[in-house]
Amino acid sequence: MSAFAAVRKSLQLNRENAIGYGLLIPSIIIFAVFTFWPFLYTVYLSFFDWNMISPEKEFVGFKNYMEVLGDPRTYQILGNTFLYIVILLAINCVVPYIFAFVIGVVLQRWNGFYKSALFLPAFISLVVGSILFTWILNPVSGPVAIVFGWIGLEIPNWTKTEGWVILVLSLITSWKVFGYNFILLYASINGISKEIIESARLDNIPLWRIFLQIILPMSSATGVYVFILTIVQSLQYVFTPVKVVTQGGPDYASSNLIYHAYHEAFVVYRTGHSATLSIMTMGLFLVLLFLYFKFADRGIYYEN
Amino acid sequence: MKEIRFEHVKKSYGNTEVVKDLNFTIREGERLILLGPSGCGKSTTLRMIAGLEDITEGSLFMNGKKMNDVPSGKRNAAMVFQNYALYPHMTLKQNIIYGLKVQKLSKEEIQSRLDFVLDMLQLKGLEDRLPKDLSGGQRQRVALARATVKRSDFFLLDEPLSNLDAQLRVSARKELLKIHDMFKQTMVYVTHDQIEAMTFADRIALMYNGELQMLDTPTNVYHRPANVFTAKFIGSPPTNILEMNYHEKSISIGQQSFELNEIWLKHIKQRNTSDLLFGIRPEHVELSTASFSNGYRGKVKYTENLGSNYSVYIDLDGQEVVAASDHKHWYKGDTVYFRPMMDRIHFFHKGTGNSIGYPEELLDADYKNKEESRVLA
Amino acid sequence: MKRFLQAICFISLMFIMVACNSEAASTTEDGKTKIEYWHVNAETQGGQTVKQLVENFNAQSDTVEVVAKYNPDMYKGLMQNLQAEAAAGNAPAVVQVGWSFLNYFSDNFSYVSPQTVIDEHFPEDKTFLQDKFLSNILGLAENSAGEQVGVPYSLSSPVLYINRDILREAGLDENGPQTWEEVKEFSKVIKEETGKYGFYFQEPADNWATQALLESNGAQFITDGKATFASDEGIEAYQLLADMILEDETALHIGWDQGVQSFIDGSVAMAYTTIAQRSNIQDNAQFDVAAVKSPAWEGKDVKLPAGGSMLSITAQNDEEQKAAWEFMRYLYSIESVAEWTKGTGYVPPRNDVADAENGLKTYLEENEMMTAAMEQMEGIVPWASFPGDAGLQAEQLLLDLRDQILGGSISVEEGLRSTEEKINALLK
Amino acid sequence: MKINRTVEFTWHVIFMATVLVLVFPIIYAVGMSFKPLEDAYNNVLNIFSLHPTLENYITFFDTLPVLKVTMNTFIIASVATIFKVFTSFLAAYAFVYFQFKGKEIVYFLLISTIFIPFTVTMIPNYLIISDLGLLDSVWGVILPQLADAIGIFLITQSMRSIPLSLIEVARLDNLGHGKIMKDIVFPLVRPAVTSVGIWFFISSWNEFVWPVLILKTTENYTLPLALQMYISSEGGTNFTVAMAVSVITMIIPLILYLTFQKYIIGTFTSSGIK
Repeated sequence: MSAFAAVRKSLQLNRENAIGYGLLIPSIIIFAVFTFWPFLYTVYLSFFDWNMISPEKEFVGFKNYMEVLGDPRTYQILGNTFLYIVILLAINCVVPYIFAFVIGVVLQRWNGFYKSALFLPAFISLVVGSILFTWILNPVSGPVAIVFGWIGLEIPNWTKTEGWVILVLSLITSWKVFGYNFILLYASINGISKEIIESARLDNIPLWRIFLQIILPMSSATGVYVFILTIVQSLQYVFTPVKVVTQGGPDYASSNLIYHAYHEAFVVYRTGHSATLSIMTMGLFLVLLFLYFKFADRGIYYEN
Repeated sequence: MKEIRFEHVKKSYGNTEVVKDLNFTIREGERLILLGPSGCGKSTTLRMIAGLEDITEGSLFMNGKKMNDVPSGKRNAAMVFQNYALYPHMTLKQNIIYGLKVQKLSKEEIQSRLDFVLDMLQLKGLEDRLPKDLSGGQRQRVALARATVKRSDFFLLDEPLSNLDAQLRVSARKELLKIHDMFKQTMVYVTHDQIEAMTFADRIALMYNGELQMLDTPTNVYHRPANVFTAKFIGSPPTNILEMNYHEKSISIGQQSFELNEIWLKHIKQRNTSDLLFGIRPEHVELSTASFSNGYRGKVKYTENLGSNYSVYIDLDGQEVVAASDHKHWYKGDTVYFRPMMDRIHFFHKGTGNSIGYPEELLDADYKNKEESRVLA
Repeated sequence: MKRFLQAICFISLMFIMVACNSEAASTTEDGKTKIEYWHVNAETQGGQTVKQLVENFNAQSDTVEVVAKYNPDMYKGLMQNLQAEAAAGNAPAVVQVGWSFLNYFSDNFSYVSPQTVIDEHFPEDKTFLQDKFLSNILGLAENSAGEQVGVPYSLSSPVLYINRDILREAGLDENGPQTWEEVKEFSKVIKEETGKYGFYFQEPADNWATQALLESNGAQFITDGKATFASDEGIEAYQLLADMILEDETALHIGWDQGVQSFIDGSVAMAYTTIAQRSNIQDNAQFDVAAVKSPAWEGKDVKLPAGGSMLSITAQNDEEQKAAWEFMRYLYSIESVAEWTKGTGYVPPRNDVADAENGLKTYLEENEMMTAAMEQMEGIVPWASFPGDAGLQAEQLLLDLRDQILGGSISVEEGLRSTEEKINALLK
Repeated sequence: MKINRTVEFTWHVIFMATVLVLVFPIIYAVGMSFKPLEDAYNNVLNIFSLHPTLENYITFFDTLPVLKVTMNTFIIASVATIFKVFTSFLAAYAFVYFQFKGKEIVYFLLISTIFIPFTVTMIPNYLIISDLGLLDSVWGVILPQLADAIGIFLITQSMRSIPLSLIEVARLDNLGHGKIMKDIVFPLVRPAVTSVGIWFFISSWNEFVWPVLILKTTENYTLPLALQMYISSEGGTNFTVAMAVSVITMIIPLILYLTFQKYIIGTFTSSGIK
């Protein structure tokens, strides 16, 4: 290749580079300014003792990390976080998966109605939902408590009871998140060729096997997306009901890593601790993802 | 000069060479078929012409100009894709004229070209349909129409008929010929189907493993294969390639010997080699129940019914020979006598697989000139 | 293409709209000084009054224009916003600071004492503060170093709301319990007789009512900058509440909103909460409701931390500080304070309002429930506010403790003791 | 598919129950918004009041410039949506159709922002908006929302499923990238773009934490912020007015959804991740 050609070649490649990056510039700028820089700043803050307003930040090295890791509360909240993840995965990933399968493949009547109705709450603000559910689920005076009272049932004092509080807050969150996940999974299952399912039916394969052995693998690209979205976003969505209903109480029993980071930053103003917690949350997400992809990603079926 | 010239063109992805050192010229106005098994580099070659793939090394000239760095759109080429690549969101008409609109042709010009092509390809009345509402054959014709209306110098087709059933292929080929007769584009056509190649090509470029195996008229590719690969690839069942021993006057296959005529003896002598493979097409093997004076004897292994004739698989001292027969009365275990037609046999170098060529006497004028004249007609 | 153009037009139109909008917001018309007033008054808690007062002020002032900003989530929310604003290098001119944030605010934010502004720019108001406020009330706004951080604006105290219908049904004195011991007894009877809960003790995100409960029994939240609530008296007082919830199961342990909801719908007979809830309860309860004075402990004086807030000046330059005081002076006029009291249900912070004709005379006659709060004013003490950077964490530890004790996960004594230790360790 | 009657019946029961649980709060909210507060406290079980009143709505309209507030919410939601979709589309186009150095790294970096909790960015972003002088303006709310990793991911996925030959035909026709985007790629990823857009709009419409920090004057409020004015304060929550505000907050998303539900569900359904 002549030198001249080489130059032209590299020029052309540069042109590809330039247009490629040109198209990315709007996104990159926004992300750089409003995500990456803040992220780095937060990492930086995690090494300081600062209350957000005092003019000096005191460099403390790994003290924040030591304190956060040495605090039994951190582990309580970590436990809560896992509990949230498990519950939300069950309600917002497993259940909608099954629902999507049944509506997409099994049932023939009222499918349209179910789809519309299940998707409906996804359009409504979670703040509204939180206020509503606090009222509806008031263990003494709410309509549910009264109706339950007729048949001699009491509903637990969930805002003040460890365990219950996480379950109910998860349910409130699910109220909003469920429909969106459902529709994504439905879309994916709907895209699987009907012939495959029909041929399985001809072979007299039971429904649960069809679900586990055909539907699950073939819709796994969406499945994984919903799985990850559930973990990442649900924890962030849970923030709203926690803030509106319990503020993390009773005694941190409903706090999760994200709310706790907020609590440290905006309630007791320990910016360093908050930053440390945020960094750890990210670390946790990454570990979860890594584990997931290490053990589960092999089976994913991508259409392309 | 609407010709396409390859000069030492190479294409590699990372360390894999997909196309190795191509050197040939596609002549102005001819229908050249790029033929070969899948993975041979024929599609890559076509896509390099289209500018859809970068050329790793060497030069590609079109119309006398070096094209390596000219973007696709500036190469004056139209292309038909195997999957037709119709825009699913545009109607038939929009699909056809979309490229013309971009060229900023006048409304009248666009309309007249559209009418013409709709008429020619029997697409009238379907203008407002979306691709999903068209049959496979109709879609294929839309793809042709879209490439045709551009009236570009180069017309590239990538397996354009492979998604059609056998009958549609025949009519589609006719349409393609019609288009070519009308506009005389330089047509480059990729296929893995030798029938398509035989029936349609002015010349065939046979590729294998990223290398050009042979570039010639269909007749020559069939009758005078340049190497073992070509001989075996063209024709069905493929050419028999047999291990042989060369003696002074004869050759032997297995235990049996076969005397060559003077013309061949002289030819082989001139090549000064004795390490040879023997080739003969099934259709050039004469079969008989009685022995030939200069022939072979074998045992029938099985027969295949091809409809128009039969393929008889014969065991010749451990090697398999296929012969074509009009009759079906060959049964397993029968003894069969057969003999290659002397002027239809081929010899190849054992090491390289290349043909040792053919004696001058056997190259009649017919072979040399018939195909050429079709190009000019 | 057409649609694309439409989109472009749409976007640019919005740009223009927004641009006009922000322009209007940033210019000061007529050369008035524009200042921000940050408050926490939601619509249910005097939001309308704030709006009205600010409008009236703006209408009569030639020099100052006030913009009121509502901060959700009460004083904590306001403090958060102030924090963010300060981190960004800005500040409003006047802010409402909740009593529990007094020390945190004075330690961390830059403010100017109102008397300083008065001395500098308004010699005619030199004695305004001394004249119009009782010294113990004014003292509520002094930080631990004795500086006057702001001027008391809203005062509240906890009262006991009673459902007389239930009390009568249970055969109890319809005037309600006088002491905490009686509260416990009453609740038991109510539970037995009616099956309903006897009592709800408010549980917001602060320790205000807890302080009233403990200090009325002779405990002291803070002594010389140290936490001292884990005294025998403190333990005894907290034990009573814990027993009602955990042992007798006659008291409700639930969030604030839900607790008040349960009182209003008649599921709970008595509720101990702020006088600021008066109008909400009075308007919506469909039974014979009354408010009585905060219960005392047998033979002891009640001590009630002042609830509510003060107004502090955070304006950073002379001009804005001047404007800030002008605005505050307006807010502290008899008429304004009267309106403010009516709107919020708070107790007026300054003298001369309760009896004045242009003040609250008729209003108090019409709203008997206010009497309880007005009458217990002499028992008002400052809201315990832990000094130093760790003050808020100390506050938080007490909240955590409440959940632990009332949730039954720790004994009262152990809880108070260990929390006191933790707090004192923090405060060091 | 033919299935056992009992199984079918059981599923219908399950779905009906789920639908009830999901939809009941919405109906309850609507009912509450027409109740006097006193009624709401004392007749909890009557979903619809015997004495319906518009009082709650009147209170809301009296205390806030509702039209302006709704307009603010709409402007924020639509501008953020348009920009997000636009930037995501451009980024996806670059990722799918260009080979450039560092592409994989940039893609990974952008997508990984999905995992950054908003608490990480909240404080620094507030400082940035403040430095830009955009506090208390809708632009301050909009600005950090102009790009979105999930949008990039979903549109990239959708774009990858377009046969490359369509783009190649266009390139042979000498089409520029602008035209390819507009005439070919965009129409083909429209379901994905629309569903992503709807989702952005709804999220932004209901966004609460960030606007609380940025917006100050009631004129600049958004609907979810207005809701805050009636809840959680010393004076008690005015539940029925809060519900009236809630109803107004949800009305536009709900009308949008109920009117276009076939289209929306169809769009989401056809934009599955491939």
